[in-house]
Amino acid sequence: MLLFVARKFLYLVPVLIAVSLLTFLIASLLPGDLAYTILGDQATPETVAALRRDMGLDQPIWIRYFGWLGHVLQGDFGRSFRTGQTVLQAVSERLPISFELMILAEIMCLAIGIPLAIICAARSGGPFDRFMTGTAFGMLSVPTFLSAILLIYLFAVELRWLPATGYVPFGEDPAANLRFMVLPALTLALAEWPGIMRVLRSDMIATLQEDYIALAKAKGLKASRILFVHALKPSSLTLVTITGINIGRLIGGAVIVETIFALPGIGRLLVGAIATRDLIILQGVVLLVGAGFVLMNFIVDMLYAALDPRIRHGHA
Amino acid sequence: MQESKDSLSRDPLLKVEHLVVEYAVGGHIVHAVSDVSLEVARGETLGLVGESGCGKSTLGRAVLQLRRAQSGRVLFDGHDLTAMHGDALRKMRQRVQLIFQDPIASLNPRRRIGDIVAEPLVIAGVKDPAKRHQMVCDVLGAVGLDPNLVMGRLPHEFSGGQCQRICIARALVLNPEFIICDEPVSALDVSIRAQILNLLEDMKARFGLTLLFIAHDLAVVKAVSDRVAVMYLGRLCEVGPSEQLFAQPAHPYTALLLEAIPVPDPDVRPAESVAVGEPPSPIAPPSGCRFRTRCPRADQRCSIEVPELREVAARQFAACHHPLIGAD
Amino acid sequence: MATLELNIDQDVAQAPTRRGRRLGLLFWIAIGWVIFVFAVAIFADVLPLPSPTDMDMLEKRAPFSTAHWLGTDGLGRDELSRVIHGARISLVVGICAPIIGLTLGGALGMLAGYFRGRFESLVVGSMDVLLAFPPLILALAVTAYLGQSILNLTFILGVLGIPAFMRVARATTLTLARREFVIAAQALGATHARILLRELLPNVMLPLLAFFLLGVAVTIVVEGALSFLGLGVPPPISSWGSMIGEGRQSLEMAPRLAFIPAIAMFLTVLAFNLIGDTLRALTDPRQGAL
Amino acid sequence: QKQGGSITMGLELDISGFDPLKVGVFDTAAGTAAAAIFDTLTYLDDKGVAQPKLALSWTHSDDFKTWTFKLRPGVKFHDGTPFNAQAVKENYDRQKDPANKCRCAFYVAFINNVQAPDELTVVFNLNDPSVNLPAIVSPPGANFVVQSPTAWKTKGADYNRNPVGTGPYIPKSWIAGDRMVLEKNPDYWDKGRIYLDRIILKPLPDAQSRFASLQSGEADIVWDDEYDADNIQRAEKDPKLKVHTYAGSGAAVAAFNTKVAPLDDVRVRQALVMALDRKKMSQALTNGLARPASNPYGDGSWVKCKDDGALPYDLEKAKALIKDYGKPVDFKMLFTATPRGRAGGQVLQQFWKQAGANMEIEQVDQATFPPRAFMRQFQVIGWRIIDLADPDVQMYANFHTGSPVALANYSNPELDKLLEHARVTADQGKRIEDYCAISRHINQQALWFWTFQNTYYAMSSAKVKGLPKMYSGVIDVSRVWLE
Amino acid sequence: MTEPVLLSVEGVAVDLPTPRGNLRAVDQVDLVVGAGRTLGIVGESGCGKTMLSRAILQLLPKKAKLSGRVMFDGQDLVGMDPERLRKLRGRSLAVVFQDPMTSLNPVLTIGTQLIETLQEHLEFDGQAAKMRSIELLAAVGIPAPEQRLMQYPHQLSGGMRQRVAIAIALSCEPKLLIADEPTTALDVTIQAQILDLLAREQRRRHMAMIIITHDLGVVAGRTDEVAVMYAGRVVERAPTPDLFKKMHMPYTEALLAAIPKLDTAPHTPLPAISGRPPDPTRPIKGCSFSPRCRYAEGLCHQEKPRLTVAETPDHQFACFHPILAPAGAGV
Ligand SMILES: Nc1ncnc2c1ncn2[C@@H]1O[C@H](COP(=O)(O)OP(=O)(O)OP(=O)(O)O)[C@@H](O)[C@H]1O
Ligand SMILES: Nc1ncnc2c1ncn2[C@@H]1O[C@H](COP(=O)(O)OP(=O)(O)OP(=O)(O)O)[C@@H](O)[C@H]1O
Ligand SMILES: [Mg+2]
Ligand SMILES: [Mg+2]
Repeated sequence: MLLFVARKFLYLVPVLIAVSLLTFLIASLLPGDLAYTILGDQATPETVAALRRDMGLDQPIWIRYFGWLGHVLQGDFGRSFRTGQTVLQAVSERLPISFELMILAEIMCLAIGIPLAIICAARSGGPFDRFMTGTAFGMLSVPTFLSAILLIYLFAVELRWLPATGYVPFGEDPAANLRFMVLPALTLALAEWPGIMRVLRSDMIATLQEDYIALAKAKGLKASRILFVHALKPSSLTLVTITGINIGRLIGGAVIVETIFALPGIGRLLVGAIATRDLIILQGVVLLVGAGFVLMNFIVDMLYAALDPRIRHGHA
Repeated sequence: MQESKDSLSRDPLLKVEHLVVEYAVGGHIVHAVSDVSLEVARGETLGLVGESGCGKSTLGRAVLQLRRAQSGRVLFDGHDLTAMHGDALRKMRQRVQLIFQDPIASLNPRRRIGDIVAEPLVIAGVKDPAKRHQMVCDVLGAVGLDPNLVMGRLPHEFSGGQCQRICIARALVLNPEFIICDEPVSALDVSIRAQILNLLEDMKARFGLTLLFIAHDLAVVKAVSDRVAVMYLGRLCEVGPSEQLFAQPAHPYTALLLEAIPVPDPDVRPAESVAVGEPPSPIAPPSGCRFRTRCPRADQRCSIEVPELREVAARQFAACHHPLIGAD
Repeated sequence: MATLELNIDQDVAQAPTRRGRRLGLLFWIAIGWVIFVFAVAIFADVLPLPSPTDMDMLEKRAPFSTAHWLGTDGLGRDELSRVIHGARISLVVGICAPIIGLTLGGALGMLAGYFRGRFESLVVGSMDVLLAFPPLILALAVTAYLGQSILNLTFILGVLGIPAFMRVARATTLTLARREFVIAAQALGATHARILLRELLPNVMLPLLAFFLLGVAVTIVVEGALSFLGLGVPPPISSWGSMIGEGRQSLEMAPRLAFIPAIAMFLTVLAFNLIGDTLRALTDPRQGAL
Repeated sequence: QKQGGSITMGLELDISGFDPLKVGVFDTAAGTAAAAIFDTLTYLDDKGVAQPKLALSWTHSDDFKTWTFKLRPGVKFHDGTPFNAQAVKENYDRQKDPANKCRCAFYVAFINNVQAPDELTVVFNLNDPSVNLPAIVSPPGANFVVQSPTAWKTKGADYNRNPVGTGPYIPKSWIAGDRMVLEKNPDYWDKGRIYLDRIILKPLPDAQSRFASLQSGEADIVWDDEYDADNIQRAEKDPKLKVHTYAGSGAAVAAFNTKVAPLDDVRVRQALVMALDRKKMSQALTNGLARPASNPYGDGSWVKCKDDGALPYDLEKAKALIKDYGKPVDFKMLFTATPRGRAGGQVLQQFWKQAGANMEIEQVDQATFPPRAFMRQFQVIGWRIIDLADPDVQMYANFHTGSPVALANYSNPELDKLLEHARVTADQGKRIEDYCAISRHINQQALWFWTFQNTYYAMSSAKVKGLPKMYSGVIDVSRVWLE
Repeated sequence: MTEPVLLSVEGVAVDLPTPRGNLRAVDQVDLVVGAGRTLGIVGESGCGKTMLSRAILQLLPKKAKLSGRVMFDGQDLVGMDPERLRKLRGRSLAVVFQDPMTSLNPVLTIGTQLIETLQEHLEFDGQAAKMRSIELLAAVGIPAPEQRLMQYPHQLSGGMRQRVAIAIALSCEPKLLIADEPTTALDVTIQAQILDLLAREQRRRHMAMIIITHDLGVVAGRTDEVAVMYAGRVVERAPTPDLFKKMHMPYTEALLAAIPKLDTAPHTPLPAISGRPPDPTRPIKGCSFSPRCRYAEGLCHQEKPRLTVAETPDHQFACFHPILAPAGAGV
């Protein structure tokens, strides 16, 4: 077990280095840099050159990269030239929000997707199944930027049940925090449950044809026990993979939802950093988000083992 | 078939020497084949029996170098296959063919029968399509399939028995000298099984093939083999001419196997089974004689000393400290 | 050899079945819709439609009329014509991007699943890098560096799809490579290339194609999200996704501007998946063997 | 005028900070916060006349080159540092110090130096005469708010996000990207006219959800612009909401790069300008809200011209000019990759297509835009003339030969002379003449063209009262009250 | 037959709609099982043995259509209220499937799978159920049962898994146990052990049993009565000794003859049955074995033979040309 964890952590290192190198390369190749952002309409070739010299932007890319890497290895992720915030500050302010958003979204998505998948699988081919398949694709075709505003109009403007935008830290007022998070999380969940449902449904259908399900029926077990105990667990491996990838992506990728609901999450930080070519922030965020992704993969692996004892015992 | 028995000592076509094959699985080592030596003479059929998982398929594959052996040698017609690689090995493989247990699984579900059977020809470099076509037609006809009806279809349109015929046709199309049949009838039904066994016998008579016939059904093995080898947990227990071995098993395991076979005769009430316990795992095989944990005759010596294969009766060899026949 | 005669003629004569009937009406409706969408997209220029870019600035958001069947959009352009021209972009991007993923991801996945070992670790590792790398940065970077065009957009979406296709191809190859027909080919002395191309590819292709059809649906939707972030195709032609984004601004005044392209998208996505599901069921050898 | 309560304001952008050395100039979002945290020496009343704030009175030399301000006594910064002439001087010195390379320095370049002869007297020595200095120093932008010297010295890099001023509100908490909470300053020198206990500033980047937040009561007042015309017009009809607007000076503009074909030909440029029907354009883009512009100054400016030389909308003439040019007119125009940029681009494209010119829209992100402009890597580029109390700074920079932002790449001695003359003249009437002549020159040569005048919008719930005019587009909520 | 009738299957037919048309998997089958007796069902692969057993258990695929009656202990299982049926299954009517690898849930421990049945039907509490499970595992010959309870199926060998499956089936002391090819996936040595175990438990509990297999060797030694199936129909039914000695169906004869025997010499050609079973979606007019039958003639191709009584009422067959002095008898 310990070995397993250790191996995973060793794996994290090259992946993160590759991710950071890629980011550095891409960001450095982009036209325009931080000097232009800082100088704004005062940017002349001379002032830009001077500022670049001051900030060390004129050094060759690998020197800058290794300089940055050296600092990171000492735990120093740097400080934004633009806002003066340190990367760790910026990320620690925003990560909890993205994290909460994605956890809530995944919970909602699973709460919608799993029961529907089970019902559809249990009655595959029936009218309910067909209807849900249609609905799922319908939901898939409503982009988040549309569903978000529809939800706001419905729940915030018309019904006044939930706030339209904004955020309260969880520590400050948990109830209010949840009220603010419901709509954004629901928006994400609406976009994602169709995928979850489709995947779980087809896995469930396959599982329900297994001999051991027939045996469970022959044992006279209740339908609910068969579906939720005997069938759900073995069908959920793909589900776990998909959920893992989703979470990994959502940590850094929920920009649209964060923008519309004015949530100060990582996604907006990232887009802001790119828009201002704030390489230090960008690098730090990408590195941490990448680590989060690899960590998610790791958790998925652990979940696999928890779900399927065959994997736990090394029988692939 | 008299002459093939005589040829035995003269001209071994295949010689396996001290072959060891292991798999690494999740940090453990599966001792699939441990120190197995055997010979197959030209024109002979050697039957190989043993329980599921005792390493028969592994041995068969190791002969063709589909699974590289940890140690030991495989000599085919005097050439050491274990030392061969790349093109040389590919050339040798064309002289040896393999027929698998599950006929449907061993045919690519997305290729047409005509292509599948012609595949060995393409690989062997038969360039002329017309010639290939002719050869495929001939061999399909030989296994009792109508080429015109069969060639354009996909495997799933055929029954298990037909698929096995197609596999046999594929194995025969290059006129190999040696065929390894890895449980070619286990997946088939009783009624079709007989057809295939008859076909194999027929092909052998027609083309003078040498066969290594792997199965776990003793009756089936006996029906086709000149000699039979019995394996248990990766080791060879007993080798001998079929009739002799079946009439007078020397190794307690062979005897146990023979006893356990249900006889389709209502008057023969089956004896309560004698064997104790489950077969041990090939990950941690018992020391000494591997059968000792289930052997009624086992004693101290069996757990210490690995029994060597030795002749217990005329041309019958057993690896047992306490064989059922022959002087101890 | 009485036992050898097999009544093949009889068996085979029985085998062919009326495939048409088991496809079902829904499948043909889906095929019909896809053909229809493709046809209008291809022939958009010769159809008797108003120009999708000509604005009637004083007639913006006009309701349905004989002049403008689906009304006009927020800048007074003919909505029907824009939906049809939008289909071009959505279809081109939606099909070409997954093709990139399919070919590159599929090839990598097959090689990784077949050769295993260090090569596999390398491929899987680099795919993890691609997955761990925020996709938005790639999109922003490519558009900022190379500019906005259908080509670049397709490229971005294609690259982002590679890991998923790789996974599918690798997983399938891993199970297939252990199947006996592959070992049989090795036993026959086939080269690696031959095994990959003749034995594995036809089998890997099917799950990949099914995934491809799902990919088409997802790409059409994701393209919309990129358009919303200003990373989509350059104006004046819009994809369905960017039309939804534009329509969103007048959701209260004229909800149809957002919903007409959304419905077009929905029907197309649904049709692709119906076709995918049916084809998968149809070409599954197990089903045929029943 | 009720005491107490709090309001939430929805801004468009994230505030990136308040240290001029870091952020250069404040955008409208930072301006709103700055108006509450900081004070300036003066403020503009509803008639646009400068009134005392931190300065109690002012005098000027006859040549308008030296201005002396008497400061309000007894004022303290939030951190307890006393406010005095030295503090004011240090603020300007810091911005002007070449070692600091503040991009804010450009806007105070006309100030030669600032002196603090005694505790409560500040003297501004200018390079050129300025009749308008008290108005010029009124906006709560990076240059003119007075920040606490102790704070920036002790806090260093952290000062940017921990501003300290003398203003009516003190920052309590600030989560980047989310909200800034400002609490009433109990020791404010003018507490009697400060009503709210708390102001919360939130960036709500999406226009639709920003408006929804106003409707649902999440926000009490929100920033807006005319591109969100549907919502503005809905708010106008809604009795629960109120729309505030201010017609400022300046305009949205576009510059031709006169050095590259086909725009090096004046006929082409004129044709392109004459092909534009700004009324229709306003209708299409802003439901008619936007006010067409024919010169760079706008209705809010004191520069009013009888003849600004604007080219009329004349499609036939435009076609003729392009035909006259003889070669195909194909070019690209640079826009920001935003929905507004795209919409505007498509409308221009449409007009020019009718005149026979082919414009391709090139969208680039915010960070690429300035370098493309300054390296003149464009054919046509969208730009903006911001709302300043005096046109000099911008006009000189935008059109004088050799200026980095003279985007048209155009050099003409006559134009240069007019710009220089307007800069050193003290007489307002003469300056107006100069600026009108400048406008005529630009319009006739079609160097730049103006689309819409700057108009600023805010929408609030009807209970928000006392919002002052949005000079320079800054929505100053520090003195509003709730009813 | 002296024992009271426990199960009687009357005119059961199973139709499966497939893309290729309707598939009649079981065709008008009548069977009777007395309490405490063992019935063997033999027939080649695909002849409908499993479908018949599932029809008895009411566990057919959803789309399958079932007709006829299945009287169990005086009640008709067909169309029975699902809740009552559920209470009967596992309690009085138990089953062991063919493949021990696939019939146990891979992600649940042996213990869970055993205990849940006990809790469901006998309302045992946790502790009692656990004790009982240990007893059961011990009864089917699994060493160290306490530890096995915590293990997962994949940690057990095939033989042990099948024993667990048997323990589950026996847990509520059923009146009828259906064993659908319980040893096909196992080795001969293990097979013998499992069959012994089943016989022992049957004697102990006086339970009726249906053993489904295609191994005639298994049938010979382990059953009281045999039903031979071909293409969905029962073509011959007899007490076991009668069937082997005095078979009347050419199919039974051919089946017996095609099996290689240990006592024949190597390389003896086997009398194989030519051809292959008919496609169940395309019913053959007349006797379904007629295309492969060496005795077949005119009538056989025209009309389906009905089950007719032979010498004793227990022995029935469906053939127009029964073998009167069976050639392959007494092998
Ligand atoms: N690819 C593999 N990886 C790991 N272990 C394997 C592999 N193939 C076989 N084994 C193990 O090696 C041992 C021998 O297997 P092998 O397939 O040779 O047996 P067999 O005698 O052919 O069995 P069967 O009769 O079931 O075909 C078994 O314990 C099996 O689990
Ligand atoms: N789910 C299903 N859908 C359609 N047809 C089926 C299904 N299951 C079985 N069949 C068909 O029903 C017929 C009878 O199958 P059944 O499983 O009862 O045979 P069996 O005698 O048990 O064979 P085996 O010895 O292989 O287990 C076969 O033709 C089979 O193809
Ligand atoms: Mg094997
Ligand atoms: Mg069966």
